[in-house]
Amino acid sequence: MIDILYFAWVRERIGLPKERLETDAATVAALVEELKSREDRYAVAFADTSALRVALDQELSDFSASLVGVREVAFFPPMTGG
Amino acid sequence: MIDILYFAWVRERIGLPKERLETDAATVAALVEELKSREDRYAVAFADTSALRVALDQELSDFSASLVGVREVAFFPPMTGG
Amino acid sequence: MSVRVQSEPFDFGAECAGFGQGGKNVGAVVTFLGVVRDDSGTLNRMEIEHYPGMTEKAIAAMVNEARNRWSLADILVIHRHGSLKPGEPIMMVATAARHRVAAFEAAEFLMDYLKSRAPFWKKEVAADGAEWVAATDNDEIALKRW
Amino acid sequence: MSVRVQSEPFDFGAECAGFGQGGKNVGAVVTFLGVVRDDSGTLNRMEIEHYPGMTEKAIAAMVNEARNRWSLADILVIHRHGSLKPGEPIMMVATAARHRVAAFEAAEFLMDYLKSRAPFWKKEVAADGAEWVAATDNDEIALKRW
Repeated sequence: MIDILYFAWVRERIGLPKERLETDAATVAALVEELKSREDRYAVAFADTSALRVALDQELSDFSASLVGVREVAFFPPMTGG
Repeated sequence: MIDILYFAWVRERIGLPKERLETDAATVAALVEELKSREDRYAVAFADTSALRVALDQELSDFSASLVGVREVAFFPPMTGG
Repeated sequence: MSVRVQSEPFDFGAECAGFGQGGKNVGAVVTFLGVVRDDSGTLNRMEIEHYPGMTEKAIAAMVNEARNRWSLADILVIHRHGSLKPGEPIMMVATAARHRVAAFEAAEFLMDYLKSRAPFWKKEVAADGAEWVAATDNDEIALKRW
Repeated sequence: MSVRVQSEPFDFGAECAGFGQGGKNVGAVVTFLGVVRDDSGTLNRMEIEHYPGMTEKAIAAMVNEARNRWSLADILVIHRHGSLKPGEPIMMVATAARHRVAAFEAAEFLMDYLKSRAPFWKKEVAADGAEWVAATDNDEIALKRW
């Protein structure tokens, strides 16, 4: 089981802030493909992953990273703090 | 008549903050030579003019500048504000 | 060293008042305050979303990196989330050091990193609609300085 | 825009409290505070001499130059002269702008120029003697950035 979090317009497009998933995806990219195949709203949110960032267990990572041992994946647009 | 002001260690070496002088010196450098010839304390204060700065009528200038029309000359070490 | 992530307002003057001024070896304090702008004059509010947990970790990592790079007597970072009105303080950074260059550089370093590596997202809500603030290329370029 | 040259202390927190935060287009405020350091632990006081008349003119010229180079909503410069104790505020600069880069650059520009182009001279008076603070090569090098 893996927790998936969405922030900012990713959250708005998918329509929820968080979900828990059983997945066999080995990488972030594979997880994204799995999500896109589920419903249109995921396909829209993940249409251009170059516009997205991903964090694994609250550390910035990238889409080629492995999900082995990861408990929390977060997807969001580039940050705009400060 | 010209007002001459001294600041920081230039003032301390010469022993006064300000004096008024009648001079025919055409340039700052000529004025410095005239002062140095007056007394040892001036010679000591002006021994190394590369360590000094000069302002003419409250604007930074240099030792080759003309004194024509100048009412106030100030000598001081490099500034250390801030 | 202090990091606060909060929805409550903070008092910039009060935070500046005593910051970093206790020690004998502090010669320079730099503070930065970020404020909600209203360029168009139509902004109703700014909503700041964040990633609880990761936010605190990410800022702590930046603060540690700043302490490694510069000799700093003190650091303060405050960043708000939630709903903010035009003119309200969003966040602040303060640094204290012996010399001005370290205090300035550390403050700018923290700002550049907070801007694009701390998980905050700003949404501008105006009378005619809401829009997520987009990150700019300059935000990434700013990081290359460090 | 405000420039004050004074012997009286000033209250850094109070000066920061409302600075630059009135306008709709201010997104960034940077402040710098300079404090009397006591590295050796033997400093009795710092005496700051200045050139009345020229000081105000020189600072006004720097402030005007900063306004020409950056789009600034407000600038504040306060510089003290006279006798100061360790830990006391010497001077401060504050800048307000739309964006952080302008606010930071203008504050650093003003600091670099105040350091070596405003007619102030610092003397450190310790138990074992008094010494004029020497300008450093770095002070002049800092100006080349602008």
